[in-house]
Amino acid sequence: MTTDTDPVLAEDPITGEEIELPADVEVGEIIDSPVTGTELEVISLDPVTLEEAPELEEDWGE
Amino acid sequence: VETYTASVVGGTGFTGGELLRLLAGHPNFEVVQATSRSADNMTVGRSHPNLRDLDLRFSDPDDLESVDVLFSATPHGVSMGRVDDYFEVADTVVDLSADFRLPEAAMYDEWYDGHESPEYLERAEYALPELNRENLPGADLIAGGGCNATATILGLKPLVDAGVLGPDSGEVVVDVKVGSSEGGAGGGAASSHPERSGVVRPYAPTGHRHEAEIEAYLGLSVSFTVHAVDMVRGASATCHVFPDEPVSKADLWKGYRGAYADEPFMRVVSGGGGVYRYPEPKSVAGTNHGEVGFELDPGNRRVVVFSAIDNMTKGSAGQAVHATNVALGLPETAGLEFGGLHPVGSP
Amino acid sequence: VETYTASVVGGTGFTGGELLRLLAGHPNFEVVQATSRSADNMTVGRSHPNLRDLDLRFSDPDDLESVDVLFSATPHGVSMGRVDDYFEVADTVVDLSADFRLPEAAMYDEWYDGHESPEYLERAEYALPELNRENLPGADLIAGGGCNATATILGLKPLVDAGVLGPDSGEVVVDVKVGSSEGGAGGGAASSHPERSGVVRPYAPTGHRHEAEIEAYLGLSVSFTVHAVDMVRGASATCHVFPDEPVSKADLWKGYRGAYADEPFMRVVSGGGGVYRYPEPKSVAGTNHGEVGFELDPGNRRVVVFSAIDNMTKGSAGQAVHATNVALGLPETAGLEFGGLHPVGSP
Repeated sequence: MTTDTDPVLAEDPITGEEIELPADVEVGEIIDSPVTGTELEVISLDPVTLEEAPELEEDWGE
Repeated sequence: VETYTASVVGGTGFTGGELLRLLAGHPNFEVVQATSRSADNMTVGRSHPNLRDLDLRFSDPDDLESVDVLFSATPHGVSMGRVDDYFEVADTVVDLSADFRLPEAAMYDEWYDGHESPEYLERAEYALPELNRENLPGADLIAGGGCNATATILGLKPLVDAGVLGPDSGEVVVDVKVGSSEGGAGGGAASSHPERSGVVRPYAPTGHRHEAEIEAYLGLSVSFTVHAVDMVRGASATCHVFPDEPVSKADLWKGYRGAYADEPFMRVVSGGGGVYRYPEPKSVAGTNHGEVGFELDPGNRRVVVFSAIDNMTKGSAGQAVHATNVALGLPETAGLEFGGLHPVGSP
Repeated sequence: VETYTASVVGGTGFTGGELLRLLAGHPNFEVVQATSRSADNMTVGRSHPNLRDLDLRFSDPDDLESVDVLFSATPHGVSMGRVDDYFEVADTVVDLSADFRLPEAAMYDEWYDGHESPEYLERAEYALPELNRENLPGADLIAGGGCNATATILGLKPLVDAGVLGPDSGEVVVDVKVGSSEGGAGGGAASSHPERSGVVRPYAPTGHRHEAEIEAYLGLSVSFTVHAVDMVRGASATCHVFPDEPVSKADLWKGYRGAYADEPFMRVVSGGGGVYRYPEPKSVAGTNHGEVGFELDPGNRRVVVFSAIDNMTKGSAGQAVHATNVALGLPETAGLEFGGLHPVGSP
């Protein structure tokens, strides 16, 4: 019986490993992967699916 | 004395400030306008303390005054949208962003977000005189080189000219160290002083935009990585190359002196005595000089090339003024004679 | 609680001071002697302000007291001449110079000035536990790794273990940035503050000694260049490698996490969010941590590996204490738990 505060399980898109996410995670939210630290975007819930967040656009200046 | 009127669009940024400094001190130029949306009607000296003597206030970039030469020091993506307006008020337009830097529109689709006025690319001349001097006289649209590409091109050009390096050479690894002014004056946590002091921070682990520019102008495909280090100004490129044929120190000296002996701003500094034995940003800080040097590593069939410039001058504002001197037929070093300081703090 | 007595030979140098700091704070060690010719009879706190609470005066290195473990933080060439004396007073000798670091005497003829007691080389164990843990228990002569080699080995070992890199791989370019403590406390114009601030200075354009050490312990031949940058502590190695077979990000994560997930001092930091997205000396300053990370550059069939350590701890004193913990069967992280500071100035 899962309560709504149990962590949610999802697959880390880079390493394929199963990772735990906060229960209240929402679609569109950006979270950092506990495995790689990479920023991931929540694409959908039930099941929770994740994608690598768009590459941070570096301010290249010059 | 021939004098030309000049304006600087985007005058509050570091690059804009350097342009104003060089032009205000240039015997053949008179600065008549410096624009800024954020600091409209404020004095230039408020943004740039070294320009407190310049009797000029920023004005609105939408009321451009007619001038002989308009310098645009705006972020990428601005001047490609305003170039028609620029030509309505100026005979010569010098852009320091990347907007006219690459020769083909397709490259902007791949590395930037496309191009709004690709029809101007054909007309644009790459600013770096050490590479493109013969095409600059009379040019009316000049595109400043990127500072990392400038440092790399200056370092490797002599090897390409001497046939030591070519399109099918082995790996060419370029490992660049730059100061914080390269990230521009932009804010953000990463560029706050507490987070930025004493860094050796990979800033662009893979540098496609720089690679595209270098490939376009040197015909060399390079593997590029940029690190931020604890300087404000300065760019130092270390190029690791593996020529197919063994090369000797004598060949290297001949190639580098041949390429740069007559260049007013270039110095070959390689393994001499004293403290500054190889090229270093400290040695060229504030000047339009470029220092290049090399070391032979026979054990690894490798040549290590060092190239140091000040990204604010040789890498942008100085290069723009140097190219404009050539375009207008003025003495090449006019307004660019400052030789640097010693001792000097972190550049 | 098991405690061991320790002495530090060469206690006034930066490395000697770090050893005294770590040992004085170590639950299982008691520092009974710190030697110095130049500061004989002076308090340790006079040389190292962070050790003013340590009730100890320097003594003459010719009157060595008997201890369980003797740490030698002298320049190259000293301990190879004194190792017999050391073993008369100590059961375990830990040398932080290069004197017992390379496995064969011939390498000392090639890269140093020969070796005075080559018979000890066989007995010496390389200190870096991440590489040599299984041989350390009971070792009585431990040789600290060089800081540049340590940073490089930690960065590339996972790729060698995973078969991505091997002796016949293509070019392996290692471009290192180090702080001024690496040159030791030595004087000379080049290391004066005015001449040293804000440098990006090629310090060893070609680095044979480091290459020999890396080749001996990783079986990889590398092309090495070291630059001094504006830090006091810290070493950052950027390794540009060109694997024969394409490799994916998942492979890289699997290789690096496989190698280091269980290592108490190693962190894999690669492309995450926030300010510190890749390994950086600031993040590990003062700690025995090592940070490694990577970036894939498919366009150039290149993998860029970043590795950052503090040359004073993970690169010397910390590594020595870590290896000694393993040799004596003590908890590996004993005395090495400090996690660093944030924000922190130039390391």
